[in-house]
Amino acid sequence: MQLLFRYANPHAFMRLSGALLPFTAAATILLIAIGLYLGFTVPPDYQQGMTVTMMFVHVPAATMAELAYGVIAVASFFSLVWRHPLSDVAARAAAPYGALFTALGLITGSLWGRPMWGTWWQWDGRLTSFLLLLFVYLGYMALWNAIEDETRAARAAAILGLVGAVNIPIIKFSVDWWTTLHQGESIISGKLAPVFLWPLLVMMAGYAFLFVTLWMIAIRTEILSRKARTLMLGGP
Amino acid sequence: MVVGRMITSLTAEKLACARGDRILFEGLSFRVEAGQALAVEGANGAGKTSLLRLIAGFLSPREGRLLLKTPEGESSDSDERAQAIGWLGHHDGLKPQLTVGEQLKSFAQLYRSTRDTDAVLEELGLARQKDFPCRFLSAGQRRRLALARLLVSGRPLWLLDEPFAALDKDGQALVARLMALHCGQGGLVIAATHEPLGLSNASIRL
Amino acid sequence: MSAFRALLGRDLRLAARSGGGAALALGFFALVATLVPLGIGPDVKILARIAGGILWVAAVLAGLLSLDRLFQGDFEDGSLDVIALSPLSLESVALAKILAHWFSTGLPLTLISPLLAILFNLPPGPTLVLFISLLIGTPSVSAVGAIGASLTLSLKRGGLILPLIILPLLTPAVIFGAGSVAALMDGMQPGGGLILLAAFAAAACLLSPFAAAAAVRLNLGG
Amino acid sequence: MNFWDMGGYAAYVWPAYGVSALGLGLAVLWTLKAYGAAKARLKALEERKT
Repeated sequence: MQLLFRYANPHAFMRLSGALLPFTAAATILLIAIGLYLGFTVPPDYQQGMTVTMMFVHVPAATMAELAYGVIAVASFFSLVWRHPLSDVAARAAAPYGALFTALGLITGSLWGRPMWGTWWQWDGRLTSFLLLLFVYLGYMALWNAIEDETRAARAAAILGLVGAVNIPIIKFSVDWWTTLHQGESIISGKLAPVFLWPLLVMMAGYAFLFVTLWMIAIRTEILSRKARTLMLGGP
Repeated sequence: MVVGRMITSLTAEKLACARGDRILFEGLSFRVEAGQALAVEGANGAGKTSLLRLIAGFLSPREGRLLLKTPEGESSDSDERAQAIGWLGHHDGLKPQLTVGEQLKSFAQLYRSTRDTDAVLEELGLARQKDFPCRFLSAGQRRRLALARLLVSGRPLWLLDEPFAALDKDGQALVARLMALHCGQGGLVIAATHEPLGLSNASIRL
Repeated sequence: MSAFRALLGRDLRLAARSGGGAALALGFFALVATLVPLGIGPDVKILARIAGGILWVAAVLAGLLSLDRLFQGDFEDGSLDVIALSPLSLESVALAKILAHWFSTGLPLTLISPLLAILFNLPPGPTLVLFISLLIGTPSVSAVGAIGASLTLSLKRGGLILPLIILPLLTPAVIFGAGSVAALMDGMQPGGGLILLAAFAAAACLLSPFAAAAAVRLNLGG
Repeated sequence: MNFWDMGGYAAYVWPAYGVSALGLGLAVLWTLKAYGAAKARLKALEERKT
């Protein structure tokens, strides 16, 4: 735990993130470039033909949507239990990107399913739980903006973040139960041929680095604007 | 340490309180002994109410601590301190739809108090209004009902926010008498007020 | 225990005298159950199929109406400070509020649901399952709702954010509740859905007082 | 096999990649803009202070 605390104060975080950002940015660009190249030179899938290429933008977005909420849940826990000022900032900074990934997951999922289903929306288990995840994100962000007082907004959002985190697996389970009740089938079925696995993994890594890069920049932005606010208020 | 009926003293050590980024007060120290009253004076917005809410445990201090001494021992835990506090807030905390008698009886049950609510109503001149819904009471009568609640609570440490507000001459005399009585029985009073308490032994200015 | 009963009794009396008690929720529930067939058309076969879902969603929304007043009234007139200093922990205060809310919304809705099921020509079997599912499920509406109410306590228009925050969290209740009615309509066993609903409601009622109390505590420092 | 045709599914593959590129691109721009603005505001304040 000691290591974590060392980087928890804003000044140390600025130094650390300053050092890391060039690398994560480079890794993002590199991975996504390779992922795209591999993705587009892949043979058509025997079942889905070339629509399988859409998987390379759907799955990474969907995965990052859930990981981002995981980040919010952990940061909310730290904020509530150890009252870390930085963990509030980290949780708040992650939410918009999580919501974006969820939305992208929904749009690409709908595009991917369209040729197969013949409709733009199919009440398929995965897509439905991502639609609900999007609402959880919107509720979380709405609560942050609704409460003016910084410290109270942080505590309230941390509580909601945790309550949401406990609920998301339950929501996913209930949606899956619901789809089996009405026999909806899921997009990703069956084992993935290795030739598709590599582009997918590379794209997922690319999306992950992209998230970390944007997230760190957003945290730096919040730290700088808080410093500006204290200066304006005539602080030390 | 269960807070019994008696408190020997409440000591504040270099308390600091902030609202968001704004520092309300800092380095505040005072000590209130059993049987004493402390007046907290200061302009509006100086943090008088915040100090009371800090003592009550609703707010946590940015720095410093509050030490409660009782015959059983001492504690700086806000939850334990809360059990010793009788609260008279800026708002009366009364429900317009409930009658005076109902309100006081349910409060007594909530605070597990054994005081006879009718006798307290009698003492505060509200006996006749026992079955009136609170919306028919005047501001002064509502304040007396809030005071009745304070008496029924049987708590040793009274925190009063503007106790004389909305009270006429004899209402204010009643408050002064109740405070003197409470201190006489070894209770403590900390009151945020504009005009002097009359009987206060000590006062601090924010 | 009597302190808990005192608070519960006070809130029930308040709900009865000010908000007309259950009338508000019952009126909304009955209205939705009347409007939907007007919108969808009198085809009895369709109505019977959607009855479980429509009545469950209407019940959740009806429960939502009075939620933002759960703590707001006491917060604004200062009685929340007095209650917070009582021997009762904030967690039991939250539980008392949840119970009082359920008695004045969830329970009455459940009791008249068979009546409204007739409007949808729901057969007796599914009507019984609907009744049981509402009986088990509506407490979770009050419980999760209490978290939303306490989180949005200090907001002037808190009521607008409340549905956005809690409805996603209530989807399992609607899914399991309406799902068990639909299961029976399709000739399947509703038991599975009802057990899952009971598990969800139990978890909600156990966990939400802690979350709600934490949210109230932070707003007291407001 | 003509690359752009995407095995006949061009109408779905390219919009999917287009939306993703647009979404992520806007996110990057918005983040950098916000960061630049915060840095500038702080620098201006610090100059006024000293």
